[in-house]
Amino acid sequence: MPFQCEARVSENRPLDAGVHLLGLEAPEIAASARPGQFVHIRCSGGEDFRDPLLRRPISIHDVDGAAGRVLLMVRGAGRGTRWLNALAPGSTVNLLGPLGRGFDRMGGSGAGAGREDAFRVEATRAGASRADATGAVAPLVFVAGGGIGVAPLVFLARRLVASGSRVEAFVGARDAETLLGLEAFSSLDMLVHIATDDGSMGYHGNVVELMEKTLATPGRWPARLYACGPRAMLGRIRRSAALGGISCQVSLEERMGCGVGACLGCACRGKEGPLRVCADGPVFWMEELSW
Amino acid sequence: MPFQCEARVSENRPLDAGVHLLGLEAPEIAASARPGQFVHIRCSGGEDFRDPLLRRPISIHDVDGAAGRVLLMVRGAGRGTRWLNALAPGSTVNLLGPLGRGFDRMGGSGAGAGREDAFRVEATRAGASRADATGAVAPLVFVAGGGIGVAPLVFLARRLVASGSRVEAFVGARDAETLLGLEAFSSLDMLVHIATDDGSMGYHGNVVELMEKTLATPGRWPARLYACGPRAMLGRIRRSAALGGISCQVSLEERMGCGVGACLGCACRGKEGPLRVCADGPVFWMEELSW
Amino acid sequence: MVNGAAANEGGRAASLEVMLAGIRLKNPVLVASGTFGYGREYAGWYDLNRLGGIMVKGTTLHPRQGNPSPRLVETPSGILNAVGLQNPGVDALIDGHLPFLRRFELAVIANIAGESVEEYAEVAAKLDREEGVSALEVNISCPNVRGGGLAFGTDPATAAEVIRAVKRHTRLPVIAKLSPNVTDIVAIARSVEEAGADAISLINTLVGMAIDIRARKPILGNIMGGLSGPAVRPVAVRMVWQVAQAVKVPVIGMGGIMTAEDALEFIMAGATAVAVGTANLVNPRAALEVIDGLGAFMNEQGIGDITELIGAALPEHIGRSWEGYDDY
Amino acid sequence: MVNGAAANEGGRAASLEVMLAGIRLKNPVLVASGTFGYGREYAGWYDLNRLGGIMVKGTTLHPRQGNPSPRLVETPSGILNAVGLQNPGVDALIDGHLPFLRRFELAVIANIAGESVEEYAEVAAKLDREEGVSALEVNISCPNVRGGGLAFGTDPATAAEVIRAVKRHTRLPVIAKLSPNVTDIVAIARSVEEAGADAISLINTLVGMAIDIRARKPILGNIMGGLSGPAVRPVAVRMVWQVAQAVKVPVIGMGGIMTAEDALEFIMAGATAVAVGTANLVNPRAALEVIDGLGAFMNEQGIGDITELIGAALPEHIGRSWEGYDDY
Ligand SMILES: Cc1cc2nc3c(=O)[nH]c(=O)nc-3n(C[C@H](O)[C@H](O)[C@H](O)COP(=O)(O)OP(=O)(O)OC[C@H]3O[C@@H](n4cnc5c(N)ncnc54)[C@H](O)[C@@H]3O)c2cc1C
Ligand SMILES: Cc1cc2nc3c(=O)[nH]c(=O)nc-3n(C[C@H](O)[C@H](O)[C@H](O)COP(=O)(O)OP(=O)(O)OC[C@H]3O[C@@H](n4cnc5c(N)ncnc54)[C@H](O)[C@@H]3O)c2cc1C
Ligand SMILES: Cc1cc2nc3c(=O)[nH]c(=O)nc-3n(C[C@H](O)[C@H](O)[C@H](O)COP(=O)(O)O)c2cc1C
Ligand SMILES: Cc1cc2nc3c(=O)[nH]c(=O)nc-3n(C[C@H](O)[C@H](O)[C@H](O)COP(=O)(O)O)c2cc1C
Ligand code: FES
Ligand code: FES
Repeated sequence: MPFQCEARVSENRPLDAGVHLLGLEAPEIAASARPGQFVHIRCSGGEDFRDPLLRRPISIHDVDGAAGRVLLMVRGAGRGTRWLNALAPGSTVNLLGPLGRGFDRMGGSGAGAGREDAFRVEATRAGASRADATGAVAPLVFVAGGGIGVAPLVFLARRLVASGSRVEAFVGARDAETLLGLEAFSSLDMLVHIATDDGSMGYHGNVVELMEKTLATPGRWPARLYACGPRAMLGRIRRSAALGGISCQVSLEERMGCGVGACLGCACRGKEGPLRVCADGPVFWMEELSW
Repeated sequence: MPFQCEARVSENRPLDAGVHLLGLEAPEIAASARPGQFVHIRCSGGEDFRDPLLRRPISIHDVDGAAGRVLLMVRGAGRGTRWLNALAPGSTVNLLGPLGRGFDRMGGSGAGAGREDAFRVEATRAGASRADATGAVAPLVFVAGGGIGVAPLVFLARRLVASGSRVEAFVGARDAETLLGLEAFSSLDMLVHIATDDGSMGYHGNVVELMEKTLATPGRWPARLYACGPRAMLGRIRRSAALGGISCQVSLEERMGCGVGACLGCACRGKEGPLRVCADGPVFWMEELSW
Repeated sequence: MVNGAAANEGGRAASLEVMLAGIRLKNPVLVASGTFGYGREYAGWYDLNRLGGIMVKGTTLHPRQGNPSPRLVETPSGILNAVGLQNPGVDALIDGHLPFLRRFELAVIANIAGESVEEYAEVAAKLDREEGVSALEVNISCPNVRGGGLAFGTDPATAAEVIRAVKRHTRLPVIAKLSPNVTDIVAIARSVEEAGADAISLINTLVGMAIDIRARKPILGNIMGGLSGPAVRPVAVRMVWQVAQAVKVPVIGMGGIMTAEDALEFIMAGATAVAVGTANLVNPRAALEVIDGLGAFMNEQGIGDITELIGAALPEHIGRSWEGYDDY
Repeated sequence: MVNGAAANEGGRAASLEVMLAGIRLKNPVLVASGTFGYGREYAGWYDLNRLGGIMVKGTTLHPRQGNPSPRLVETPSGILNAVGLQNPGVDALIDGHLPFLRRFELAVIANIAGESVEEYAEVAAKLDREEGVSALEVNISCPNVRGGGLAFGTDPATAAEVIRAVKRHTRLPVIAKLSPNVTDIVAIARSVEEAGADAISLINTLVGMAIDIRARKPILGNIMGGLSGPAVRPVAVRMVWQVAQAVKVPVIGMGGIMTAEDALEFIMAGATAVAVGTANLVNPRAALEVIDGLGAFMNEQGIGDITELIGAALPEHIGRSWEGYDDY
């Protein structure tokens, strides 16, 4: 059940490279959101101003349920997101959310539970779960993000860790300046692998390359891979996941109209015909998609 | 020579009934503006937001030359003016100005000086100028405003007083709540006549009616009458001015495009064909217009 | 203030009810085809029973996959869409969506399209047998022959042919949905009226295009798309005003309606009902707000029955007609 | 960075020069007729010599008083205007305005209109003798006979007739300015090309209307008006793209251009030059900013000559053409 609300901006913190961290007061959305879902934001100077007309989809970067806050990580890409990033704390924005089908987490519950159960079997079959220090089965999970694609992975990682998974993050960017999410991942007490195109921090090269190298290390075979980033990166992820037989989910971007599945404006190519990124996704099983 | 500038909002003070007093930092405009001129304001949430598209014409209510500020008195009439009135101090707006032909003041100088000289003769002929306490000739001038029409009259009255005229203001409104400019006129040490439609303050009735009564008082015949307000009010002013042979200027409103005389969008009916409110006005001699 | 009744100042409820080609609408506010899916997608946002009716996504005989992405581009105060009539086909509409829609009390208008006159007729015939369909809206702005470039809706004779064929295959009221991409909208309107259309809806989208200047190619997967949203409203109001004067059948006005004020422009221009389209994508509650706003306006103006406002700005009421193309 | 030359990354100046029907333009940016007066009104804002050219306000044989107020209405991201071709007549243009314009180095394009084919011809003949006129732009979107409703620009044969008459009376290059209110813009374009037009400019305004719902009547004094501004840009780009493929003469693109990015859409759609219209009303420096922005874009993309970009998004370059009206 999605909500429409006028959310107060509680904080607006500029990070590097035109990316801002926005806190929005939206208690119902914070309470019901699942990782991978998004909010759809009206970016306009006034309620009766008609341009920009369409909402902007932004992933839920994290939630602070207690404070009733949704956190967003927004890159000023065009006029809508730049407007958003210029909002002063105290101003309000109109939100729809939480929208879309989120990541199917491991050991989670909720709408996707059926599929998650199926996964648990599959994970065990693949031998990917292994005993942790306490002897319990703690599945290993990779999250991989390129650029602003890191945004939805923090919320996901937090929930995965909370539900007992061992999570490792692979974070890629052009350079050290544009790396995102390091702080958040580190606070979750997980291993973070870093790759930069220019080598200014971490591995010098592509983040998927770095992940492939890690996969070659014995005992580092994940039960699940979650990825978000540019199309080229996801294409490469797809190949390594397919090769390694790793169950994999990706979050896609497409220009959106309604954000709720009604207008068919956000189609991507599914194996069995067009899929709606907003309602059938934005998170898809790799196998659902046709590339 | 008009200017285009990004003006900082230095103050935004709500008065009664949805009218705000806005201070804008625009030194060039403040320095060169003449009473009756206007600024043309872009009201949009972002530079690359296309709606609302057109600028909004707003009279220069007053200037503080020393501080480089232009003061506006804005009634939240529609989406543009409401947006303007919601601006927080510190934000900026794009202005063009000063635009248009202002009031021809008495004893002033500048572009209209020729006409003003002509007026001085005319005023003397009419016997309207009289010796003040010091024995100098201090012409009597009436300014009459209805509703938000008061806005440009404060700047005018200030300049008139400064150049030695005796000024009396006639201010009309629906009720006491919506009366505007009283404070400003009073601070100029001039007589203010008040009329309200509901009688909640001052004369119970129409402001022109009130002025007509004053005209009947011996020794209260003005050399010039300046008026701004709703069309109906101006129509009535026109009749009394014509009857009494009082030289009269009115400030008109019309929907505007460019504001600089290029698009011919703001035509009003002149005696000799269409006139442009933005460039030939907004202030016209009564005789120039065809009603 | 539900079901089309708005409390009047005097306490009397303002009536929003209108009759449209024999269908009673509890209020004149519909949602436009293609912008509201099959109702399902918005059922979570509010009670669909509040709507006057729903025009469902355009339906063809066979399923269609639609166009490649991108299918949407935002333009100033508007959008271009090139969805490509993606739909599961008429059988899936009947089996998959009509049962859901039957649960609500609102007019269900099926929007139909085809690549040939025969296909239109066949879709119409299939729907004619179905319970819960209030009317057929015939979209004649889609291609005659792919690649041929001539659309059914841009030629009066072809438009009439489609409407006649549909009429022969259904007892349901038939609404002809006109394309605005024509020199003379009145000629098309008269032609479909003569062919038996029970109502006329307009406007469909204006053909437009946007270019990605860095990639140096059109943005839309289909190169061109249909422009809709507030940007087109002045064109739509004009066409409704022209058509409403020229035909006797009722007109359904649409194109850029976001608020009750916008809807009232169409109603005063002569529309008996209006449809909210692109606005749904921006504000899921748009149609509801239009309905509430109509009631509020009527109360403010002391109007008891919305039918008093239909055509209020037509020549017969304003006392003058338009004299020609003298626009600047 | 003046006079159309933009410093390139490598230090070489990017050339903005284009040839338009035999006229050398130092840059492809014109200002559209009716939105820039006679240049005078904007001369205080910047050096007019920076412009590629100016298309002056539409001129008729005799003075015209124009339409009653209101003449302008703001619409979403656009405006409706019904100025009514107010102008002092061709003699006043020649005596009152051309002398001023001759002081500048820019193309001066006279926009002419008439109520009959003969009137067009007569205005053309008068201007033919004048120094300082670079070309005639023939506005064929105005009324044939007031009240008759048929505009010259909506019928290929009539459009051609006007162009032929004008051509017979002038040695100046003749630009046919097309109306977008037609079913088939390509047919009109081909027809005026055949009639001898040396260039084609488009689009003129879309006919639209707005209603004052409280007064219950159309807002504009003339009831209808012409829609312009960013709202119409997608329609304009589409038409330029269609026409540029179909004719050999150069195309001047306009309709909603506010920025260099907008102008580049038109250029890539096939326009040799562009005109900034409504944007002037919003930002007096709009045309200058477009010129500067074109230079900046070329530097960013390492393009030395703007002519490389003309038509970059046409089928011959993108490798596919449009297949039909399949827009949703
Ligand atoms: C499910 C989803 C989640 C996203 N999450 C984030 C996030 O957490 N942080 C973040 O910074 N960005 C995110 N994006 C991308 C973000 O939506 C775009 O950057 C944004 O819409 C651009 O709008 P604009 O007005 O700034 O740019 P403009 O280029 O002016 O936008 C023009 C139009 O294109 C659309 N558009 C442009 N780029 C994109 C894009 N990449 N994806 C979808 N639509 C686009 C806009 O929505 C708008 O309709 C997400 C996109 C999707 C689909
Ligand atoms: C020379 C001049 C001086 C003015 N001075 C003042 C002033 O000092 N204080 C003040 O509060 N108002 C003043 N006005 C009126 C003010 O311009 C309008 O109230 C304002 O434009 C309304 O814009 P909106 O977006 O709020 O309303 P909307 O109704 O949304 O505006 C829609 C369109 O109509 C135009 N419009 C609507 N009403 C008017 C109007 N009365 N005059 C001109 N255009 C209008 C708008 O500019 C806009 O283009 C002045 C008008 C003129 C012409
Ligand atoms: C995404 C989208 C899909 C549409 N699909 C259809 C359709 O299937 N059939 C149809 O007749 N009209 C379709 N339309 C046109 C609308 O029904 C409507 O006529 C048009 O958008 C103008 O109204 P608006 O400006 O309120 O959107 C579609 C419009 C949009 C935006
Ligand atoms: C106020 C105004 C007056 C216009 N006058 C004329 C005119 O006299 N002759 C003409 O051919 N076009 C005229 N036009 C049309 C413009 O030249 C241009 O074709 C149209 O506005 C589209 O461009 P734009 O969206 O950039 O304004 C006028 C447009 C406006 C807005
Ligand atoms: S954005 Fe409308 S269906 Fe996805
Ligand atoms: S507003 Fe353009 S001429 Fe007055």
